[in-house]
Amino acid sequence: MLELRGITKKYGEFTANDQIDFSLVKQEIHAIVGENGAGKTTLMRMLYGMEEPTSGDIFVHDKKRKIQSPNDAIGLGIGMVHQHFMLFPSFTIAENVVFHHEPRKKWRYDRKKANQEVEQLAKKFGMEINPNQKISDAPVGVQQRVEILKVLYQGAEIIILDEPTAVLTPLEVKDLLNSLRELVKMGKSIILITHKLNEVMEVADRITVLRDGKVSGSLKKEATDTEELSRLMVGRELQKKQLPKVTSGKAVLDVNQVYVNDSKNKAAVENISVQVHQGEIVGVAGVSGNGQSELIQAITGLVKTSAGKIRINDHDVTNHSVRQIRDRGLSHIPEDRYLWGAAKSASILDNLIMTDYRKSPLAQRGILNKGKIHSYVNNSIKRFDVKASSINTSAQYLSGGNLQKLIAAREIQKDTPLLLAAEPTRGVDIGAMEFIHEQIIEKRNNGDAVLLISSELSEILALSDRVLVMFEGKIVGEFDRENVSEEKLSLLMAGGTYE
Amino acid sequence: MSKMKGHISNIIQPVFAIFVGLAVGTIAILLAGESVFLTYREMWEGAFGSLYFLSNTLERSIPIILAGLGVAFAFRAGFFNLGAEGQLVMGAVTTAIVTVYLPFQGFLNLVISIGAGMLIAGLLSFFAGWMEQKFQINLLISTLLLNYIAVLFAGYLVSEPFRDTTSSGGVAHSVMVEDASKLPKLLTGMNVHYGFVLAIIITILLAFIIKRTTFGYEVRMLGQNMFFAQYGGINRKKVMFISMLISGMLAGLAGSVEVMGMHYRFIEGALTTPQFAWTGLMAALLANSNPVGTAIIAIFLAALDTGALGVERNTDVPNAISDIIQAVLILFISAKFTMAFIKSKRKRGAK
Amino acid sequence: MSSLFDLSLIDSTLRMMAPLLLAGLGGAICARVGIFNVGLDGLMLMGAFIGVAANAFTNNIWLSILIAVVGTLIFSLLFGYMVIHLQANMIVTGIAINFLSIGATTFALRTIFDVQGAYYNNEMVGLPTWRIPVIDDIPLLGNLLSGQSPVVYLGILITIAMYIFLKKSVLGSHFDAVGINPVAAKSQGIKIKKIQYQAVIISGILCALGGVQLSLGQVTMFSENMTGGRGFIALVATMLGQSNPIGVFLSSSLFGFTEAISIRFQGLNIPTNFTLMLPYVITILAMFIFKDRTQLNAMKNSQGSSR
Amino acid sequence: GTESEDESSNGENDEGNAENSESKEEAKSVAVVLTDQIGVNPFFQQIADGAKQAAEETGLEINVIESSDTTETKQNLEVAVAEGYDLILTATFDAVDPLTTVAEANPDRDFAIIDAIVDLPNVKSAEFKEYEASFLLGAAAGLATETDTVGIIPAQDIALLDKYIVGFQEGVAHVNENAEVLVNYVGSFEDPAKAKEIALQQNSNGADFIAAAAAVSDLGVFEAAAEAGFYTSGQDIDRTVEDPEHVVLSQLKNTDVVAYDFVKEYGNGEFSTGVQSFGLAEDGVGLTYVTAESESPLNDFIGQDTIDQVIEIKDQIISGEIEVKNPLEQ
Ligand SMILES: Nc1ncnc2c1ncn2[C@@H]1O[C@H](COP(=O)(O)OP(=O)(O)OP(=O)(O)O)[C@@H](O)[C@H]1O
Ligand SMILES: Nc1ncnc2c1ncn2[C@@H]1O[C@H](COP(=O)(O)OP(=O)(O)OP(=O)(O)O)[C@@H](O)[C@H]1O
Ligand SMILES: [Mg+2]
Ligand SMILES: [Mg+2]
Repeated sequence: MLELRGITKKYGEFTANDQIDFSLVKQEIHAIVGENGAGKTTLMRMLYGMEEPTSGDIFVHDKKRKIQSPNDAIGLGIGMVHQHFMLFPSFTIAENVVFHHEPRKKWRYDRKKANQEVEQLAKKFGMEINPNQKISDAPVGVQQRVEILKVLYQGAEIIILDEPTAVLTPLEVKDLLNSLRELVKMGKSIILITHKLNEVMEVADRITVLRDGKVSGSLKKEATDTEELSRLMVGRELQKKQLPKVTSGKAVLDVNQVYVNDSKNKAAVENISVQVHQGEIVGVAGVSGNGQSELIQAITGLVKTSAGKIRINDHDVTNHSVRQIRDRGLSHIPEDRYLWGAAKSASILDNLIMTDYRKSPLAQRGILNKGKIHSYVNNSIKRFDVKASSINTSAQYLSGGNLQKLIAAREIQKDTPLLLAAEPTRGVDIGAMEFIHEQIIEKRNNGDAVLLISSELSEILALSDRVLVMFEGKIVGEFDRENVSEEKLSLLMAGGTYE
Repeated sequence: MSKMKGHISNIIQPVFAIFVGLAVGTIAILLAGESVFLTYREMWEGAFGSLYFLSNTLERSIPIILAGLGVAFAFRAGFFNLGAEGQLVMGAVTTAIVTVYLPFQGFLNLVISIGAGMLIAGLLSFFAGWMEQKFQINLLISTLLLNYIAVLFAGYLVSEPFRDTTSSGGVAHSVMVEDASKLPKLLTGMNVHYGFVLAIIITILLAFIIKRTTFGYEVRMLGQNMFFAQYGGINRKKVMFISMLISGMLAGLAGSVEVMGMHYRFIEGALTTPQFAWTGLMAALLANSNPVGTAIIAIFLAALDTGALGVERNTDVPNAISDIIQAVLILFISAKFTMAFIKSKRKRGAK
Repeated sequence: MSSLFDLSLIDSTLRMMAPLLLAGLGGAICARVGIFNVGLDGLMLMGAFIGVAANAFTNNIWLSILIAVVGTLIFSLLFGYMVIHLQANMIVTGIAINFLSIGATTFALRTIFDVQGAYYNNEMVGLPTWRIPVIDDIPLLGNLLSGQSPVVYLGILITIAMYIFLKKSVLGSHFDAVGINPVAAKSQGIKIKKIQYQAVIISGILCALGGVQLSLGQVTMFSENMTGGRGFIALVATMLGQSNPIGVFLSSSLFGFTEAISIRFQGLNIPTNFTLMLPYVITILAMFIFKDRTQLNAMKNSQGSSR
Repeated sequence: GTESEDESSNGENDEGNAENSESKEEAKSVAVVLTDQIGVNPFFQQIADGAKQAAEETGLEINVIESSDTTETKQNLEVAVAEGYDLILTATFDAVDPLTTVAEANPDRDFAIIDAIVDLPNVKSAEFKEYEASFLLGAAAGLATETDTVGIIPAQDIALLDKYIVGFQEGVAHVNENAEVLVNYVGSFEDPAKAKEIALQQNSNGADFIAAAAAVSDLGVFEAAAEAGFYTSGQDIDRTVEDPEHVVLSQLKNTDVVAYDFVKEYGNGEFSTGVQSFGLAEDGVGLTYVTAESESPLNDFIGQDTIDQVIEIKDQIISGEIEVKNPLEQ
């Protein structure tokens, strides 16, 4: 169907893709894996006409093609679901799906027909959506489906998905992977980019591994396993981590019967109580959108609680300011690194000193100490292995994984008694994930308390001493490390009951 | 390497802009049937031809620099203050009234009356900030509308309660400032006054605050991503109020020093006709809200004004031509010419 | 006091709002595609001048309007080119466009007509006033609504047309899309620049009509800087109306109405400067009622979440 | 220090001015520094024309310099001093502060100002008694009105324009006790569209005569008159020529005469400083048909009867029988 020969892409001196050969046959799922910055997205952007290769050829249906714009790609039956959603929040689902291919009556937009067509299309591929819903009101999982429907609506035969599962909950992932299988059955061919090797092993027929812009392996699924794939991606063996037993001490965080309202003044968190002790990692599992965000924001002081008490080290911090709470000893890896966690246009340096800029030795009497700040920042990036050309480049030029390491560095190295880690490894490659996990465990081993909130079950299972499950703003289950399992969690997260 | 490239394009761009601006001006001058060379020479002479003309240029730049710094400061914190004009006028009228009614004259009078002007102007800008914070009133609209209200209110003050009744004058104006309380000239016989020194000091101070203080850091981060700033414990409300206050105070100072150092009274229209506030706004935007850059561009824009005066005096070229040249220069400086090529390539690559 | 509300008030309101409405709609269409057009005042002034100049030479009002529209359109392309192609700062460009048109019209006034200050000519025929057949016969309403310049009616029609265009047409939804998320629009093969140019051109046309209504509708002359900052009020109408044609219509009506009534307030014993303030004060008060709730979301979007 | 600086820089740079400085030794030179662009008000044009004519007749060099704000006016005055002009003529209140400073700093130079007073030994000032002419205009309006309602539309609510408004009101009251005078300000000197709107509004409230006193904005009032069919008047120069059907009177202010006189005196070596007042008696102000002929025929709305009565009032003012006070001094 599709073949790439010797594709090379250079950005100035830097080679993002180096002599890549790749092929896609009909009705297969071909996965591309690789670390952050390995060049996966760049390769796909060339296929989709958003970039032009420096050299190399693209063949579609055995004909050499020049793809110069997304329109060309769509014309050739290539559709792409981008790593970052390409949606219009104030448009309805149907409007997003049919965008630029709208059914019309002369110049008029036939919205009725659009709704019908989208509904039918969704039905055909077994996806459940309400075409009239606004994107801004739709959960992420639905938004993801909209992206796929969009591509299908355009009649794409070749569908590229760039990290489609990064923000999905386990159930949503399961749904998505099922849909992908369905699509293949119906004759589509799929290129799937992901960091998650278990997904790869579940659905892919073939796998291409990229490392540093080069193909480091191209394999059939049957002929490989996750260990081999990781090795090809990272270039070394990954270690299995274990949680050494630590005797937990007194409660550092005490959330007591807390209620929080959301922006529409509906109760988002109801009567939640959590305690996190010294030397303990408490994981909160749950499908995102079940009140975790509000809980995080209440603990960190970003929103007000409507009832209940929050204590840190026996100090009442309920409804205190963010600064007061942080000064009590909280550090916080936020769930959304671009919204909360960083200022994209600010330098790496400015991003790194956010939580400490007022304190000695970085500042004295309101004046920033340039020298101290420089050595502090340089140490942090070295210790946390943030890859950046200079500490003055702006954060937007860091890949997601590197930025996440930067945020983790800022929050973890502060040596606070309490860390609130929300989705600490979302969309990050296994190398970076392993690193961040190690840092979190080390913090726990030092006797600090960690509240981990994640929609990634494997992460919860790997790190937590204790697991709570949140559903519709309430805690619906609690497990010790010893008797927790993925099945139990999945069930509770989906609103089921477990005896 | 890329830094070098940056520096070169930083220089090429204004040079290119000036070249294009002058070329367009040439067409206009030819249309008016005048000597191009003579016109441009007069323009240069009028702006920098002698110490006297240089002093005029610097004098004119004072309110532009200060108003520009005001805009720049709020902008750094992420707030677009379009109200510099109203704040400038309120500062000026307050200063002009206070200086006359204070029971003593001299340096202290000068300081207090300028301080009062800054305070009132700061409060005006603060008010817009407060409305945005408390009632989500769009800052762009409110500051724009407050300009009209402030200008009319100042006009009312000097045409009714605080009118100068001693002179038979026409345009509404306040009573003349006493000699002892005037802001002195830098050089005798020259128009430039100590306001210029003040403007330069404030430029440097502001650059220092923004770059090297924790408050400056808070301002910058709030301006770049307010959610990140809040997450980091920065109090948006506080930083906003302070930066809007400072922004307004600087615009007010622009008006106050113009009163105490140049006109020696508040004359209706004398501060709005020359478009100080809008020119200052442009300086701030062209300089990306960098204080030193704002000051430099403000002086350049002032030079265009005083240069035009030279053209007007010594040639038959209509005054409007200099407006045209000025506008064209600004247009082309704001364009990212040399960058455009690099950028357009990069843009396609970036997400 | 009896003269505060009289029949001519609505008449007056319609006349005064028309230029604001047209330019405000021009601002709105730009805002829709993500362009903040501060140059409305300059574009309007340009339209006002070209209209009068063309009328002086052609003695044909309709041809003059056409020439004004085309001329202003070309001028607006300068704004478009700077902002869209050269990525110049929109606000700086807008202000520079305003300065440029003041300079250019003054200069042209002097070189073309050899006058300064104002050009007028008794022979010049401005826009006619139209009596609308049916409405005209209704006793009260006829007095109020009929007998305006065609541009006033056109303004109302354009409001409706733009509303339909944005809400009902495919192209209209593309305009919106470009404003909401240009990257996404581009990824779907939309030519963003083309759409932005279209919006700028439309705003040039609308501003030209607004200017023509001022210089050939309200009066029949051109005077230097005759827009007197109306473009900025139009900008306020754009923002207050949240770039929705109906909203722009309502906010420019509010402004036209308060301005008309503020003249009448001068009869009362209030200092004139305060009555002159009225439109601005009322507009600020109106903002307490019509809040722009989309702001925070827009800010969130611009920061772009990781997903 | 300033002057020498400038003179030296001047000497070395400028061929255009070299000829100028040469001629300085023979012919004397006059600079007319205006505070605004000539186009804003016919008033400035008149001054420039009057001065030019006198200069031509007496063989003086002359240069007219426009400014656009107070600061520019001051700088232009200073440059005019530095460039060695012998007489520097300026005008309007806007020039008072700048001229005071510059004239004080250059006591050996001659200055003149029209339409404002600067009380210095080296300055000659001319002030106008516009209120006397306004009184006549008001009287004419009061006599002619059929609705007993007249209007006046000044540019801005500023003291200067009281000279026009108060005189007008008093004039109306003098002849017609029942007449109401509507006063509405435009808020700007250059907004004809709004002026027109206001005029239409006054007309719909019954005014059949509306005096325009708003510079460029007057044109809007004239148009309203033509459209709605009421009568109006202009300012400064004879504006009846523009539309004799509707612009039926014009209040005159002979700045050209004064500028001409000042320059001529200077050319003839008869220049003396001090304040001169120009009222009806001095022929500095006036009203068409009453104190001066007009190209356009008298409109029937006014009628010769009214004119005759107003001429009588004029004589009474000149003789002191009727005293019109300066509203700014009340
Ligand atoms: N527009 C660009 N200009 C310069 N370099 C770029 C550009 N886009 C990508 N790169 C470089 O190309 C490399 C590959 O980027 P790409 O986005 O393809 O990585 P990726 O494999 O998709 O990573 P991730 O897993 O983080 O999505 C990056 O390391 C980056 O340095
Ligand atoms: N304009 C640019 N100039 C240079 N490099 C760039 C540019 N834009 C993007 N990059 C590079 O492209 C790479 C991928 O960037 P991107 O923001 O897509 O990361 P990401 O896909 O979000 O990462 P992740 O997959 O971990 O979420 C980064 O390494 C970044 O350095
Ligand atoms: Mg990627
Ligand atoms: Mg000028």
